[in-house]
Amino acid sequence: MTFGEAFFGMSWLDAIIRIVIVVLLMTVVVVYLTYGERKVIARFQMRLGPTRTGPAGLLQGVADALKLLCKEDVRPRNADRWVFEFAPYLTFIPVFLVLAALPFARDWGVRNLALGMFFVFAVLGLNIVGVLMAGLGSGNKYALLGGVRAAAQMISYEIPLVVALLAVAMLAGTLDLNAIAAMQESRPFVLVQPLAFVIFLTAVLSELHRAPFDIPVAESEIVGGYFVEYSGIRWSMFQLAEYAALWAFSIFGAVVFLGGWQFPFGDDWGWWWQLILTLVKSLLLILLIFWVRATLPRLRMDQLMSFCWKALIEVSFALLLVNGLFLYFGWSEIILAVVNWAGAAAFLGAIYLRAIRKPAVENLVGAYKHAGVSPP
Amino acid sequence: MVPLENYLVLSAILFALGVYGVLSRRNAVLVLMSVELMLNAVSLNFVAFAAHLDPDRATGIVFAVFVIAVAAAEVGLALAIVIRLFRNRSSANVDEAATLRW
Amino acid sequence: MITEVLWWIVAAGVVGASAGVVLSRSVVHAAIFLILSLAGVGAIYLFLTVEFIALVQFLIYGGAVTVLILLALMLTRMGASGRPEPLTGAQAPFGALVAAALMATLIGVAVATAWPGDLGGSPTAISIERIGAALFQNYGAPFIIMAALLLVAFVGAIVIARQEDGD
Amino acid sequence: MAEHAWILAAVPAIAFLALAALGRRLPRQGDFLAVLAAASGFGLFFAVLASFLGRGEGAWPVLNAIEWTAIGDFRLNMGIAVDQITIVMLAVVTTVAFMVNVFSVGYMKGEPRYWWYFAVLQLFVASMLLLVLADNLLLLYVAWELVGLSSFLLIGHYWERRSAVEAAKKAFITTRVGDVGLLIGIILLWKATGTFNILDIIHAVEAGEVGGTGLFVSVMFIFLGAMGKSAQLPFHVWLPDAMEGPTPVSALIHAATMVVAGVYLVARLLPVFEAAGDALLVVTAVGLITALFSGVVAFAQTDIKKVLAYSTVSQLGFMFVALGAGVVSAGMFHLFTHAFFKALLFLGAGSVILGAHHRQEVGQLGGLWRRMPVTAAAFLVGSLALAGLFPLAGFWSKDEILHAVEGHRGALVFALISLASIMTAFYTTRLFILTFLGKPRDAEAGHARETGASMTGPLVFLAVLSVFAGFVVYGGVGEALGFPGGFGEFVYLHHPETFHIDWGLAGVSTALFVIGVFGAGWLYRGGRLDRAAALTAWQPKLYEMTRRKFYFDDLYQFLIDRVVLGFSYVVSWFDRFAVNDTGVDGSATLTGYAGFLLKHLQTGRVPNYALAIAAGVAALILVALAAGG
Repeated sequence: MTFGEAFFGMSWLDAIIRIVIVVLLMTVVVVYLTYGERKVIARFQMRLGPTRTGPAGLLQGVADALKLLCKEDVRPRNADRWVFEFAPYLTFIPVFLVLAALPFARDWGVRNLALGMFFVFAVLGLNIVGVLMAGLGSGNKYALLGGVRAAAQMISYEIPLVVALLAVAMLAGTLDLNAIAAMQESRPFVLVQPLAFVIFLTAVLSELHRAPFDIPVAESEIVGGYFVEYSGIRWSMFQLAEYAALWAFSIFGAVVFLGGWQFPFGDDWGWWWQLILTLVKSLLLILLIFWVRATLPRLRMDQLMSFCWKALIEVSFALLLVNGLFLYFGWSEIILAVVNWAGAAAFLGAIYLRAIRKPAVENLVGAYKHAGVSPP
Repeated sequence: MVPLENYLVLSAILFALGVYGVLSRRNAVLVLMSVELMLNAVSLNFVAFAAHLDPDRATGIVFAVFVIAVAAAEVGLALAIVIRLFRNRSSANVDEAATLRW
Repeated sequence: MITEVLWWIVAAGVVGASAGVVLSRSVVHAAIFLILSLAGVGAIYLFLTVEFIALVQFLIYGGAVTVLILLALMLTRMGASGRPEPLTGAQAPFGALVAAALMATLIGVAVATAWPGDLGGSPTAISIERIGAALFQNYGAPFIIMAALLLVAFVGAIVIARQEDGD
Repeated sequence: MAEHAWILAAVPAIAFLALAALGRRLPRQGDFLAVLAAASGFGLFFAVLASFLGRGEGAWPVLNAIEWTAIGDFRLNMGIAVDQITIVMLAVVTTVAFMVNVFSVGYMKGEPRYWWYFAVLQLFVASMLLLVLADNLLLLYVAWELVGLSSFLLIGHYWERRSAVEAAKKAFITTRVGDVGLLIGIILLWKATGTFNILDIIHAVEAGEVGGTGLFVSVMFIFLGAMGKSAQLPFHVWLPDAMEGPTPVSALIHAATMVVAGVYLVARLLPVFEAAGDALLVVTAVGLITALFSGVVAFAQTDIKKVLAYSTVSQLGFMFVALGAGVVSAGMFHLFTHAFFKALLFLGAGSVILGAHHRQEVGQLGGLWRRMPVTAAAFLVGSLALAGLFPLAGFWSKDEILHAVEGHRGALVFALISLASIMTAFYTTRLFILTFLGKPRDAEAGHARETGASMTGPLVFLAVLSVFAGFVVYGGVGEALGFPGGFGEFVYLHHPETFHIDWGLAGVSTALFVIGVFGAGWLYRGGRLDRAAALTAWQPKLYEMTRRKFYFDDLYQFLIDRVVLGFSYVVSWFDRFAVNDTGVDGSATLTGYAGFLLKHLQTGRVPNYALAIAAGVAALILVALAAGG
């Protein structure tokens, strides 16, 4: 079904029902994602996390949401009114549109599009507009800085994200997400394209402003970034959009790389099993993202940009080229997988070696030179 | 059933608005935006023609793709020039950059 | 029926947003109107049943071009004086005249011409395979040249916008 | 080997490159390279000759061509064609080049730009061989111009001397006039036949595909090139002046090889000339006039080299007369023998000049017989061969020419060519007497010394050739050497011709020789000048006219000074006043004023320009709509 047919078809009622289901599901997931994150991070830090509200603190998310809804909606005097007020909605709309295109089970999503993967890219690009509007409309220099950082970061990391996914789409031979998932009956694409998966995950961390790429929202640097001036329901819209985007990306990654509803036990156990499979896989990815946040420190802005432009983009284009060669010459997928694993290992190994190397003392200047330590 | 003429008229209006913006705006970024409007009007025309008159060859679609790509290149370059202009003259107004004169 | 109504709504939105681009007194508002206008044109492409171009429109214009514009706005926000300057120049009336003349001419041409081979008013869906074939086979050489153009343009942009010593 | 005869040209070409690039830094400035190249060329010629003869008459001409370029349907092939005429030319060029290179080692010792002299000499040899080998007119033309370039460089070798520079320019420009004609002729022939290939052109002409006035005109243009190169009247003026170059160069280029390129060209295209109406008559007339004219001028010349130069012009005239009679073997045979004894004479003159400390006016020489015996003996042999003493080489070839003229051109031409023969004998005798007999008329000449072995060696070698080269006209001699017969049976146009000595003609020839020799001997008996002075005093105007070469140079000078320069003055006035002041400067001034007025339209503000552009576009669309309906 093309987007046009979906758009003009007569099945409006069906669509509305599906949208309602997805939105409800999303709300629940987001509320418990915040709870989950706090718990997971706390465990990493040898704490307990929320325990008081409800059994094992399970109602903490709900309580937070209620509190936010009740808070006063403050607007700074020199903020640009319409821009300021519409920014949260604009951050939310793209995420919602992405959710509308994702398959949760075989042939079950709000809409199944022939150009599904392309649609996801295109709509995710719009995400950044809300962030920029928030930065510009707040009339606050921290917000502006956060907006600039977010914009630079997001348009940079969009390139390796898209290219790595295109490399996978080349193998699949289609942009239809359902077809891509169905194709992974025997093996998920992560086994064939681990390097693409690594690039995808890195870029997603950046797109979502998650640690270690949380520079636009860094509290310790720019006191929260572009939504520093927001409060109450508008702030919670940002939070909602952020966690919804996290979930949407995770489902997207699960569908493309982990087989979605297809792998490991196939789709013959019924739609509910497929739904559970998709959700579990996406939650696994989310757990991975939390884990990264708990482990890695934040990067500097210049490190962030040079990592993207000098490493990720090159590697992703090399991946595209290698995949193209394999497809052109019709070489075996086993060889491709081996090459890809080797590439992923080399890539991660290079990052690791770079991270643990000793600072180049001879290049230091001033006091650092005498102390023999690198600057912070 | 929207006839071809509707698209053409819409495109003409967009184009005229873009022309007006280019001619009347002082800020370089705004001029650039107006140029984008004009380019959009043009590619709208191309796509409308392709869909209505020439669906077999899709030439208009290809042209629209080219227009979009060229627009991207143009924006990148033009904004670099604007930033450089701003850095040199502390203003992004096009009519203040009038050194190139007799 | 519903298609026509939707079309008119979207078209009106596009025209309104475009007017906002050229008339609004705030640079930021103009940029946001531009996004709306571009997105609206993308929606118009959906009416023409070419999803591919619509998505390209969203991806390139919505995701990249307007972001660049907003970024440039952020970087060139403050004038030397720090006070807001008029955004419309002195020749605006002449510009309006010329634009009106052009619009009248173009509309006249569009309406008066009997377009050859008009397929009865309804657009034909063009598959992405068809577009891909056209792009990579019939227009392969221009495509490659365009890639080179993009590369050169971005290298040039970096060179121009680069912070030099003493800046 | 014959199909790879291009190697002959490649060897000196490589030597040229090596000498030009490295010559200055090599020991002895690389003269051994030049001699080596010339010697190997001489040796390789015999390999080519053996291969050529080994193929037998049916396989001639030997062809070897590659496709050089293709423009549409037109294919341009470049290659070599070796036939009998080419073989004769190769023999002449390689032999004389070898001798001259050896001679130059001694003659040029200590001269400025020694290495460059040898380099250009190799360039000349390479181009000359290329010219001879070329199978198409385009390649021939390239080589033709390269030959002219080398000649220019060598004449102007002593560019510190103004006269040398002037002579080089004169030679270059004068031959250029003819070369333009040649180029036009080549293009016309190509236009008519669609090919540059000489054999194809000849076939096309023989098949009657082209003809009439068009062919005559193109042939005349080609003959113009031949006249320029071979210094035929009225293009002869450059050759005597070319004596400013080093004397071995005169021997090689301006006596034996380059100047006969014209003869060679006409001989090569003789079938075309035959088919082109009265073209051969023109050739005869030009040759005859040149032979007579330069014979007369040679009487009054006092510079030893100029006498030889006019003698060369005259002998080239003989060759053209023979070709004009349609007998290619006679012309080529005279070319062949003349190359040897004229090279001998020039080299002898070089030896005299070097031995007598750069005295080259006959008025300053005399009595060198005893001081330079080898040179004198060689010079005597050369002189007698040139004058036509039985049985030296010159006798046979002149005999052939007389025979050809008698057979094909009738009594008047025969009488005139006989007169020219007498002149030849006369001025040759005069030159020899004044140079070698009597008493030295100058102190330097009195102290003259015989030159070294590197110079006398070539003299002796060439003297031997001058004595014996004529015998190849006999069938038996030719067969003994491996040829199918005598010269006339080897080089011929339509059918081979066996040589039979015509005793009547030989008698006439000997009588002409005797008249000339004894006339000069009487006039300059014992090297004394009193009778000659009396003759000069008796008719001073005639003598002056002859000494001044019938005022040809003055006529040209007048033409250039008055007619050409006057016309160019008018043109230049027109250019300055009408074109420059009114047209160029006027429009520039107008533009300047207009720009001054219009510059105020330029505000420097981009929006203004954009407005103008948009308004212009709108107006254009409206105009287009209004016009197009």
